[in-house]
This record gives sequence, C-alpha cells and structure tokens, in this order.
Amino acid sequence: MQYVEDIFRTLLTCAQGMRITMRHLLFTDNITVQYPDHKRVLPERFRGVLHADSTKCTGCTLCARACPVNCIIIEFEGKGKDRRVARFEIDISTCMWCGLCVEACRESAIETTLEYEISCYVQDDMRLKFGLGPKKEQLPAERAEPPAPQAPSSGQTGGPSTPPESPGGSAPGGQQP
Amino acid sequence: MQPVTASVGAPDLKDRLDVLLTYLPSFLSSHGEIVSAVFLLIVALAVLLGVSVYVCLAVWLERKISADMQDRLGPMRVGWHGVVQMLVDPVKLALKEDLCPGAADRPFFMLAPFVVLAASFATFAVMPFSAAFILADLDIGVLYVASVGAGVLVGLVMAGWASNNKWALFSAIRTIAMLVSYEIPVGLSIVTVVMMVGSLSTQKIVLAQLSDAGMAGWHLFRFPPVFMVSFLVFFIAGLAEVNRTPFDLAEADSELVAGFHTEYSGMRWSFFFLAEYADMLIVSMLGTVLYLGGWAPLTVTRPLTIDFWVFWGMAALLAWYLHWLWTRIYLPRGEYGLIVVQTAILIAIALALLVVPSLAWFLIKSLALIFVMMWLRWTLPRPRIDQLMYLCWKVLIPVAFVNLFVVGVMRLYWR
Amino acid sequence: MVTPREIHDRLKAQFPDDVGDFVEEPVEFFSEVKPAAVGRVCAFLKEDPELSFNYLVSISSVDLTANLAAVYHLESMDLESGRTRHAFVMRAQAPRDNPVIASVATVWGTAIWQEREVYDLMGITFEGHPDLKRILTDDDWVGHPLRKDYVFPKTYRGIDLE
Amino acid sequence: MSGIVDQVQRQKALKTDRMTINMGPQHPSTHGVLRLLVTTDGEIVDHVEPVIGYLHRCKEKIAENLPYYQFMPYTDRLDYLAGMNNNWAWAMAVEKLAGVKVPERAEYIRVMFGELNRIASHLVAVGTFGLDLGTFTPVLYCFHEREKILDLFEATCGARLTYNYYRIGGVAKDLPDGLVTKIREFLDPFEKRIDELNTLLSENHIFVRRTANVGVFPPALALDYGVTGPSLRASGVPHDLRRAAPYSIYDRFKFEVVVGRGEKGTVGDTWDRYDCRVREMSESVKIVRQCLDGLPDGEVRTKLPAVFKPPKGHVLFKAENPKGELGYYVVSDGSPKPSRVHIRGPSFCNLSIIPAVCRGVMLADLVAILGSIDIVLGEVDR
Repeated sequence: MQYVEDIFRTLLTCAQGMRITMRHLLFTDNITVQYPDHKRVLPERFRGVLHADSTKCTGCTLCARACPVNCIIIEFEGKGKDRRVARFEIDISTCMWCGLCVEACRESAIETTLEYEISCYVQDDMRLKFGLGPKKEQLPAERAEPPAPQAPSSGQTGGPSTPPESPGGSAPGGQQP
Repeated sequence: MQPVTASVGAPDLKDRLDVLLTYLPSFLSSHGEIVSAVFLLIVALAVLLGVSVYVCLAVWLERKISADMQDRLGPMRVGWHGVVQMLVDPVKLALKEDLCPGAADRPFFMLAPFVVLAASFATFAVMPFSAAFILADLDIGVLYVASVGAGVLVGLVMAGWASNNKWALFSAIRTIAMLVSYEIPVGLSIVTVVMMVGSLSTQKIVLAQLSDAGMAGWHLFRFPPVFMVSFLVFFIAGLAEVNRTPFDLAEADSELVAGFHTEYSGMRWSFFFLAEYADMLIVSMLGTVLYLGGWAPLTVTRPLTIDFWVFWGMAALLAWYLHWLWTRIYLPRGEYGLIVVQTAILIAIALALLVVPSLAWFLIKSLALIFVMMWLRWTLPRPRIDQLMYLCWKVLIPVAFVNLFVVGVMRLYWR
Repeated sequence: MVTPREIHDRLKAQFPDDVGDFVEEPVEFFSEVKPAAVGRVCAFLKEDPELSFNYLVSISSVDLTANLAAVYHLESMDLESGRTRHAFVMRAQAPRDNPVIASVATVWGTAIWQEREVYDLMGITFEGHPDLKRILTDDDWVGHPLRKDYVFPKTYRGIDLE
Repeated sequence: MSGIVDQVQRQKALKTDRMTINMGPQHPSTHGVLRLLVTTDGEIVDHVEPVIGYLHRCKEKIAENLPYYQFMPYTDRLDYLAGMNNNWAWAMAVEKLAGVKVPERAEYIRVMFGELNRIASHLVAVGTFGLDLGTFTPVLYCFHEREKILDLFEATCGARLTYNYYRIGGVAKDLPDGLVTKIREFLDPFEKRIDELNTLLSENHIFVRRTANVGVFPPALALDYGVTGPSLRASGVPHDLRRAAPYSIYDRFKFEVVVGRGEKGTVGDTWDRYDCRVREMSESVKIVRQCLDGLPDGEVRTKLPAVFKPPKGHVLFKAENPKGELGYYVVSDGSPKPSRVHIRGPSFCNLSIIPAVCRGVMLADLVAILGSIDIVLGEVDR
C-alpha cells in the first residue's frame, strides 16, 4: 500500500540520513582551518602576485604584450644604446592572474610568487613598482626595490593584519641575495 | 542517598534546590500576598533570564553542532571553541541599526516581535521545572500551553503582513496555514496523555510518570507502540509548530528569502530568533513533560517491579532486533565503533545522572530533544507546502485519531 | 547520413528563388539563404520527415562590413539513440542599413532567446519574433555592441564609463 | 436570503488577483544574478519570465580585440565552475580552425582534467541543489570532495578556479611529480562518498517527493529549446558529444552515457536530472582511471609560430561541458585576432526552457527546477 510505504520509507530514509550526519559529528575530522592562524601549504606552481626581477629584465616588453588586460606598464627613456627601462609597474588590481606574462618572458625575469594577501587601503598600493632596468655596465649593482608583499602593508594605514612574511609562501623579499 | 518514596506525588527531597523552593514560597506567603507576588515576579524574571541564557547557549550549540556535522570548525575566535560567542552575538545584535522599511505598516511592524516574544515566554509559566519549581501550576496547564503558544502565530502574521514585502506575505500565509493545521495533531496527541492521566495539569502529568523503575514509568513506554507513535506525532507536529527545519516553510530561505523576518534587523530581528529558540524549548519541555517523565529522575530505585521487567525486556528485544538489522544491512561498512561509542556515552551519561537534581533532569531531557531537533535540521531537506499539509491532514491527524481511539479503549478495559 | 551538399540541393529544388550558393570554406560548408525566406526554409527543414532538423544549435551573427549575417547551425538528432543524423549550416545576409531577417522563433523554441541575443548585440531585426527586445544589455542601451563600427559610450545614465 | 445573488456577491468579494514578484537578482536560489519575474496565483506559479544580463561582460567583443591565446583566461570566467572544460573547447575550436595537432600526452592530460572538472562541477550542482531544497549538509560534503579536485588543479596550474591551463596545441605545463598518485588517492574513496551522498540525499524520501514528477522535460520539448547535457540526457535522450561525435580521444575510453530512467517518477523529472549528474560522476571517475592507466610520455605542447595566425575560415566547435554543449563559433580573417567569436553557452539555452515548463508548478518547485537545470550565470550572460 502506497500510503503506508510512503510513511515507512520517509521514516527509514530520514533515520539513515541522520546516521550519516551523526557519523560525521562523531568521527570525521574537521577539514577547515582557521585562516589567518593556519594557512594551507601552497603548491610550488601557485600563481600569486607577480614579481619582476629587474636584474634579469631586458626590457623586451613581451610580457606587456602578452598581457590580456594590459596591467604591465613599461616605459623607456633614452635612445639607441642608452635606452633603458624607466618605469616597470604591474597593476595587480587589474591583473587577472593568468600567468601568460610569465610564459612569455624568455629571461624568467617575471614570475609568480606564493603571495596572495594583497588587500590594502589605498589603490595606489596595488601598483607594484619594480626597480629601474639597468644599463649594461650597472647590471650587477642594481637591485629591485622592496617588492610585492610589502607594498600593501607599507601603506599609511599599516593595519595590524598582514605580517610581512607569511608562513605559507616564501615572500619574494627573501629570495634576494 | 535516600530512595525516592514510592508514593506518587511526594516531593523529591533529595536535593537542596527543591527544599529551598518548596519552603521558601510558603514561608513568604505567610507574610502576605504582596510578598508572594513579588517573589513570583522574581522567579518569572529568573525564568526569563534563564531562557535568554539558554537561547544564547542554543545558538552557539547549534552553530557548533552543525559545523561538526559538516566537518567544519564553527565559531572558534572568541574564547575556548568560541564559547564567548554566546555573549558576543546578542551584543552585536543589540548594537545594530533598527530599520523599518518606508512602506511598512509601522506600528504593527514594530510591535510584531514583542507579540511573538511575549507569547512564547508566557508559555513557560506552566512548565514544571521540578516538583516545587513551577510558576503557576494551573489545572489546565497543557491547554494553556497550546492556546497561549498560538499567540506566536498572531505575531508572525503581523510581521509578515506589516513588512509590506511580498516574500514576507507569502510567509505569513504559509504560517497561518501551517500553524492552524498543526495545532490539531499536537492537540490530539496531547489528549492521549491527558486521557491516561486524567488531568490537564502539567505537574500531575509528571507525577503520574514517577516510578521505581526509572524510565519504565514514562508514558513513552506505556502500551508499547501506542504512545511511541503518539510521541512521534507530537514531535513532528511540534517541529512544524515552531517553524523548525525541515518544516521551516515560513522562512524557507531558498524560496522565501527569509520569510517574515526578511525586513527586520538588529534587536527586533533577534527577538524572532529568541522566540524561535524559546519555542523549541517549549516543545521539548512539553514533550518531556508528556512523554519522558518530566523532572522524574532516571534512577532505578526498586528493580524488581513488573514495570521494570516489561520495559527492559522490551528494550532488550528491540536492541537485539536493531543489531540484527544492522548486521544485515550495514555490516560491510564497519560501524561497530559508532555503536560502541554511542553506548559508552549513554552509559556515562546515565551514571553521571544518578546524582543530579530533578531540575537538571528536566533540562537534560529537554536539551536532548533539542539536540534531536538540531540533528534533524542539519540532515533533512524541506518538504513543499502542499506536502506539509498532506502530512498533517492525511497522515498525522488520522494516526493521532487512531491512537486516541486505542488509548480510549485501553483506558476503559485495561485499568 | 545526408551530406550538407545534398541538403542544399534539396533546398534549392524546394525553394529555387530563396536559396543561394553553397559555399565550401576549408573547415565548414554552408548555404546562403535569402533573409526573408529563412523562416520558410527552416520550417521546411524541421518538418521534412527525412531531414527533420529538430535541434537548432546556435544562431551566430557576423558583421561582414557591407552586410550583417546570421549563421544558423542545425542538427538533426535521433531521440532514441542520441546520434546526430546530419548537420547543416546556413547563412542569411541582410543589408547593414536595414537588417531584417525572418524569425525562426516559431520553429524552434531556443530561437526565441538566441534571436533576442543577436538583435541585442548585432542589431538584426527578426520579423515575426513574438517578443523581440534586448536581452543582455539594458533596455535603454544605445547601439549594438558587436558591430564593428560600434563606439563605446562615454556615459550611461550619468555614470562615467571611462 | 436570496441564495444565488448572495453567492455571486461573495464570489465578487473574493475575487483574487495575480501577484507579480521579482525573484532575484538577489535571491538565495537563483544561483547568481538571475532575475525571474514570477506571476503567481497564491503559491502556484502562473508565468515566469527570466531576465538576464546582470553579469554581461562583453566576452564576445573582448575576444575580437585579443589574440587567440589571450582569450584563453577569459574562457575560464564563462562557466566558472568548469574552467578546464571551457579552456579545452576554446583550444579545440582554434585547433580545428588552424589544423593544429596536439601531442598524445597532452590529449590524455586534457581528458583527465576535463573529467575531473566535470566531477567538480557536478559536485557543486548536486550540493547546491540540496541547498535549494533546504538541506544544508550535503553541499558541504560535496564541497569537501571538490576541494580535493581543486587542490590537484592548483598543484598543476597554480590556480583553483581560473585555470588558464590549456593552450592552443597542448597544455601549459606537464603534470608535477606525484600528481598521478594524488589523483588515484582522490579517486579511490570517491565512490564511497557518492554512496554516502545517495543515502543522505538522493534516497531521502522527502527529497524524492520534492523532486520526482516535478518539472518534467519531454525529450522533444527539451531539444526544441536547445537543452543539452545532463538535463537532456535525463529526459531519456542518450546524446553525449563524447559518444555521439567523439572529439579529442574520447573514442578510446569505455564509459556509459548516463540516461534518465524515471526511477522515482517520470523520465525527465527533476530527480532524474539530479540523479544523472550523480551517476555521471562515477562515469567520469572511470574515464580518469583509464587515462591514468594509459598516460603516455612525451611532449605536452606543440610549438606554434610566435605570431599565430589561423587561416581564413570559420567553425563552430562544440564540446560536452558539464552543463551541456559549449560551442565556440570562431570566424578568422587570417589576422592574429579572431574577427568574430560567438559563444553558445549551454546554460543560456538550458535556462530558456524555464518559461515553457514552469507553468502551474508551485513556487518551491520553481526553485527545484531551476536548481536541477544547474545554470551558471557567468555563462548565461557571458
């Protein structure tokens, strides 16, 4: 009889469902983490904030051309042999994290880091400014300015949140010699 | 430890709270009506405060239990495992802006939360927290719960209508349909117990369940399947009465956004919340009073009664059957661990409960029912409104009627 | 299995005036159909028991500078086995200044939205469509963005879009 | 008392009106910014008119202004639950247009990740469907499983949602070390989790009563409205492009085309659409296993010229996405940028059937039907 079967089946299946939720309540470990205290270990290939190494950059603009959203701004000064990169900026508020620029770069000068906490109070902090491209003879001496992760936290506000070096990712600042 | 005397109705003198509460009123009342009224007011305020504290606790528990069932962490920030969340939540809500939509029917919109709250808090007056601790031991206690509790309906409809929001209106209409319908199965299953006891007084119903054999005296285990079915009907209909998932059609967040409290914010919104959890407590307490022996302790004082043997024999048979079912259906999944842990927890609780006073018994039983409600909420999907009506009119009410009839016949010829 | 060529020939025989050339591009072949006849031709393609094109995959629009074109991808699917019996592509071109193509919304239900989309973004008007209005952009949007000569507006309802 | 006159009077007094409600664009169960103009008669839905376009991002116009390979990251954002599949269809469309060959290993990786993404997408669909019907817990169990898949993707391409992993002529990078083992570790307990989901949700009688015999799509009507994917297969049409017109290397794998069986009600009802997704996950697991077994060594990407220019021509390429048939109609004029791209979003077509089937259902059924179609607004509005 359909009526009785319906009632019986409802009770039975509900009880089975309750068994499963009870099993999770008692036996299954929690899988979420408390975010700022605990962080996931990021894989090596994680595509985080871009970082440009001006010691390697040749100013070929391949990355800027490969960018679908034109977030890499490269400007030059001088002519002929003196031509050098005057401005190398990445606007990470525009960036779509596709990683095409990294693929385009032949010198592996631009690369993704494991940094992903990019919130900041001033939009201008989203523009990552990298060191001026070196002239040929200056090459070993020049260095990149303090890069990606410091830009957000070095804003006027300097919120309590982001520590300069996160345990999850090796901050790009640490990679410098 | 003194054994509970066999005579039904004797106050449980085991614990001090009861002593205090038994003699204090009489002492005070000898000093005049006013003192007694003041005393009652204080106790009422205490109950009010207690319920508010319970709501905070329940909200935190709900969050933790749901989180654990879903393999999440839940609130963890404030205090140990987020315990302080209990205090933080109300403070946050109190600080929020109290909004009233421009097109709303302002007086009714403002008033509705208080109506809901008042109706649900008023019900606690007849709850027998222990042998002596009851605000008003009315002769029509159960009837009072059913009728005053229906005041919630008025508040919800007011809120839904006055919001001037179409979703809220839907919710108000659903509320009317649901609550009015589900009063009937609740009422019918209450009547079975009332027939059994012969009184509407909540205190008398509890006293009728006092027994030497502990659990065996509960109404739940009287005439084996009859009162269990009655309890089931009561519990399911009660869930619907208090708008609790899976029957939360009035606020059905995936359909009606949030139903009648869509437009509310801040403290007013939290009153609905408070009332919802208070209502849950009422249904659990009523269920405890009617079927689970109220404040009657689980302690077995004289094992060699017929009640005792009937009850535990039945329990053993049931356990054996469940075990057989389990091995047949779930053996490959290896869940013996679950059974062992559950049994261990039950035994531990039972042992621990030997020493607790009757007020605690009452609360523990009620909270256990509340836990079941939460458990259901985080497991089951929500039926449709017509299915809900079907469940009420075509399943619960006929079943409740048959039950009523059977109890009536038994009452005539058994005793 | 009927090849596009054969379908084209059948159409040509049925509608000698309305069906144009069969264009064989390297990847995809298609027939040219007169814009005013699209409704007739499609109704035939669907009703004909042998062809029975019951599935309109998509209506795409192309800006051909001089003309605006709508490209119809049709498939005939066997409901029992789920196999595609045959497929067919046809294109209708309408002049840019007065782009009107007969609607197929009464032939396939899916055309109702797809034609609205083409109308919205390319500005081809479908004659006989039950409810031809913009679908993706706002009702008071000006212009049809997918046309090659479309100029993006500077402001919209007072919002600076630059 | 003149009875009849009185009755007529009362009838007039009780005249009821239709009520028009905006469901969305901000509503918990419209799965994004979809707006449904619902005309109801009490709880009964009289007429539904979906209003879309709140998430329109001019993808087709953007494509005209970008080189072929630069449009790849944008395809991720179409059906953002199945970025791999969108990438894949775009890559294959351009490859077909330009006649690019893909290395064997890349094909296997593509199939594998496409199927894993199908599982991930179906998990969301199934979980949120439960959410639409008012049960909270299954969605989190589903997301738990999905997270594991996203972890695999993250280890491979560095992103969890917008993968940009496929390239024209292959994939971006080879698999990292140990990924094959990790995939196997994910697959092995997965079927048990599906069983659990079935017990918790699919078999639950309340759930069955909510979904069976509700919102039936007759096969002919479904096809008429261009409904594809699991939603069409649930109506009993075994149309799956992986079988009907095998692209890539799908002709090498053994799997079943999942068809609605009408187990709990009518063929093509809401339960069937839900169930098809659940069973399809198991089929995808089979395909991934076969991929892992047959994974060859070698290159993963064909070298393309620095400035990639496909020859003149146009093509409509369709791929079987989790939601249905995703089609890219690409017109090339021989320059590095496509001259026109049209995207046939499966969700767009699947959603268009709503006005036709949601007549006379209850408001709660409307939510169920919408959830069972499994739309993603990123793809509806493009």
